[in-house]
Amino acid sequence: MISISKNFKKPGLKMELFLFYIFGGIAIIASLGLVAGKNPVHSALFMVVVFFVVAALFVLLGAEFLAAAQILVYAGAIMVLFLFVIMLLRLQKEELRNTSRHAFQKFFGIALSLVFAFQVTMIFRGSFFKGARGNFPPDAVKGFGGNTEAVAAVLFTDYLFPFELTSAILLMAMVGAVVLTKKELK
Amino acid sequence: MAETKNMILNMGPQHPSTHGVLRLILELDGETVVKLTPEIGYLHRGVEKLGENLTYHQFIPLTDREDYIASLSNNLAYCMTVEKLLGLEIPPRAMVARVLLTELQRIASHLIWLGTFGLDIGAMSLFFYCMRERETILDIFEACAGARLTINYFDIGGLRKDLPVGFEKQVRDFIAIFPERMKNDYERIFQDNKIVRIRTEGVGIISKEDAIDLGLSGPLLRSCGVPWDVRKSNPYCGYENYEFDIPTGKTGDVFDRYLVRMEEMRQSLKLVQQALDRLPGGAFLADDPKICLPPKQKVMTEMESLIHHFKIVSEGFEPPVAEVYHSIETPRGELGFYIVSDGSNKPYRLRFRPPSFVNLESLAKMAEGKLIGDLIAIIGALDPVMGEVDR
Amino acid sequence: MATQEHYLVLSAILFAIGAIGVLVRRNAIVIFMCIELMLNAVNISLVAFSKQMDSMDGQVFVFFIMTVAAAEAAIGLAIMVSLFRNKETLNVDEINLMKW
Amino acid sequence: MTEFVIIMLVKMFVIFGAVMLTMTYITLAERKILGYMQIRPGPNRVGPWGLLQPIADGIKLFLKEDIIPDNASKAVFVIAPAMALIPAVMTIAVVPFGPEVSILGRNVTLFMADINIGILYIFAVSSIGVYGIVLAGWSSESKYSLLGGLRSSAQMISYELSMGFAIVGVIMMSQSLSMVKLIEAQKGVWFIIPQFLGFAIYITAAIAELNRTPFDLPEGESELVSGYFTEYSSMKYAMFMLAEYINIITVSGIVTTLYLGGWHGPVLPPLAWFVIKLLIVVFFMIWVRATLPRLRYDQLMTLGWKILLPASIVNILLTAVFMTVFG
Repeated sequence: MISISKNFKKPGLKMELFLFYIFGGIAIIASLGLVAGKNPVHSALFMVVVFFVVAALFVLLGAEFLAAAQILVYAGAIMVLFLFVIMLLRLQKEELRNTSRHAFQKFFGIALSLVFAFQVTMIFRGSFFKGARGNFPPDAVKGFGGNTEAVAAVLFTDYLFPFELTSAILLMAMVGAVVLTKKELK
Repeated sequence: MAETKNMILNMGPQHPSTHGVLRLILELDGETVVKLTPEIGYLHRGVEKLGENLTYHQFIPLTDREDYIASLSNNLAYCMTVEKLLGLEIPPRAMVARVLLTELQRIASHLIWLGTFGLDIGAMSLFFYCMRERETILDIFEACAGARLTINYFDIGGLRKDLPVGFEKQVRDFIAIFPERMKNDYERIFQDNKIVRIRTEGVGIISKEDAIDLGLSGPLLRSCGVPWDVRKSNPYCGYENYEFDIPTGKTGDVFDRYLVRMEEMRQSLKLVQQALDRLPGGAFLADDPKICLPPKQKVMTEMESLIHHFKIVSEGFEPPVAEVYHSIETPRGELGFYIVSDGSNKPYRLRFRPPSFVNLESLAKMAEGKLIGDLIAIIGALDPVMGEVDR
Repeated sequence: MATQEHYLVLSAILFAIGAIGVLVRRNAIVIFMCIELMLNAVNISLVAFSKQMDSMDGQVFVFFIMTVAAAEAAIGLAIMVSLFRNKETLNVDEINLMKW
Repeated sequence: MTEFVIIMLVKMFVIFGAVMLTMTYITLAERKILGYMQIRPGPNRVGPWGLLQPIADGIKLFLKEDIIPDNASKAVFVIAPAMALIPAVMTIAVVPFGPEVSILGRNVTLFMADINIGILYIFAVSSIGVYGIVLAGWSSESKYSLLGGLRSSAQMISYELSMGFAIVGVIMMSQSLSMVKLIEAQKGVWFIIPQFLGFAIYITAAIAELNRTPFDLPEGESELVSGYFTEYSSMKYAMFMLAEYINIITVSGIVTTLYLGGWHGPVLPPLAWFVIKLLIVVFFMIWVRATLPRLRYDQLMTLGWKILLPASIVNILLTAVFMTVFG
């Protein structure tokens, strides 16, 4: 166990790494629980844990606005939608019938994903990203008055058109959802 | 297309808002009530069968337990039917006292209805104000008969005992405070409240024709605009020489029922006032020795009264062979008694015509297609008493 | 200091677990959740890059991903509800006829 | 560094203790005030004027048998009350009870944390409150609680929207999300005056979020036999009550910060002002409970979507016009 008191002399740096390992660990365990969970509601709850931990990671990375938005949008709305549907359709535990021709698929799926994960980690080993620096170093962000203001500055100037586009997407989604689930009014 | 089948929900018999032990089997599609089948009989005590083995005097206390919220009206209905059977004349003091007390009972019953109706749609504090007024009325009943709920004060031929000393003063005090309490306590808290309006207006509407077809009676019928009241149509007990009017609603929704009952309370108060003014002295019980119990000091002193007392108490009396039906206007509607006597001291057949039982049939017609929240408000406005429904 | 590698490795692992879930699980809703998990993994790496490269574009991008994910979740769940109404099941194996 | 940690710990215990204490006595205050509004005295048996009543309730609920229905999914059934309580307590961290004050020589801020996304944090955490109710409704495997759970989650989600838009008006006036800066911006005029429409919307939506009358449909006694926590007993039931009352305090705290000028006030020390305003808002919520009846489910939805939401958007428009005109 890392002896916290010894490293405490340099506050912040070691602490952040320590926190990162905690949150990373929780994230991985929760997502494994999500994938392996039998009951859909249990996997939904693990999903909420993942969202919270990712929000915590955003805070570690200095993106407070996104952390709050993450909790608000993902954990607060989307997951409630999932729970709603699970409750409405009264889904029961998944009975694990080992249909013969699918066993191979299960093994193959896992193997493929692990190979993919291994390759990706290999690429990042020597992180050689030295590309052109953006114009928002940490002190510039403080100049703006914090992360939220910085995001707003960029969002409403350079990305104004996509921002308006998202409102169109959301409208379409709403209309689509209503049309799909509307029962014919007898 | 696999239709997600409706959810069958079982409301009652011990559900907090079904006014006693009424069980409703609801078929729900989401929030709306698709099909509603009331189930009754949880409070069935076989009173009519009991009636056949009790003498006419012994049966009076049972009538209190029918519509236990307005027990005096039940007594009045039963006693008047038996008097009609016997063709017995009752003294004027008893007539006026009966009118006065049944009108007070109507106010008390409407007050309980108002309090519980408020609770049904969520207004908590109205209940306590209604109960405060009801207490004053119950004190008057307790002074007369000693009991508050099952009062059993009327007897065949008049009253069991004379009105107590200080009765007029108690009633006069009540008459003085009640109108002001009604205006600024009930109406200010309840009626002027916006949410009450949207919860009750346009809810549980029943048309005039349906109401008449279903045979509804009482405030339920009058709220649809049918000005039918037994006290006016075939007056009994001297109602013809009191002047009061019959409040009627227009659309027949829950809010109209509320308005009709509130107006009825004011009319009853007017009646109590008039009855109190013309309360004559004199005998409170007819003096037919075969039927009415003689007064105590006569029984102690005269041999003849002792024999009459003993005969009435042990065997009762033998009315002529006949069948008779008489109905009066209780707070819930027209309560009728149908008695067939075969000349013996016990009736051959004794039949109730309770208003709540008939009114309950309209629940399905009013509530189907509505939401659960409306169903509760409709049951509240119907004001069924399960003792009366199940007998 | 938690360098960028740490974040990218973490997001790769989460992405892989999401992929496993999508490939292996048979319940449509759980698959849908795994897709959301994969989206989250991408979000982490984007924000990590935004910090590394000192530019806000990464975070704005994550903002857009969130709105699209919300829209997609709404539509996906609507499809699943109507699917369930027609086929009484959400087991992916049994949903193999193009017309029902 | 260690001194910082000690101050933080002390602050944490003091604030948490104060909130828990006021919470217990708000339960008593609610029953007493309701009683007096209904011409009855309210609890006065346990202790003088019923002051020990909350302790008696606590012990009673603690000793009651803890029943878990057999076909309920145990894990979720147990987690649900905790999930209802956690967001309620988390928002306390950000409510600013008082300004910088020097105690024992060190200047200490009378609030836990002043994060620069203050209001957004509150809004995000309060959106988690739905989980406790939804899971409680689902996991107790009974028709009544399922119906209650579905209703309340739909209600909370629809009122969250109008609450959010109402807050936007305030943020526009104060140009910052952090709660402390927001209070400073109200030094001159409290936001309730320019933002009265926003205040009205926010209070209605807040009462709906708390599932209190006239929006207490989920546990509408008369309809669903007490909604989602029908199957809960003893300590788990107490936790739902706890969550509701702590939520009342935090929501009142937020209302005082957003609209009633936080700790600004002429004579009394700032902390006293904050507490007085908070108690006034709590009294208002109790008063509403005594007078208003319950809304029907579809009326509730129409009010939420068709009246409050457009009104809050209009409010944002008005604030924008107001600010551009008056600078």
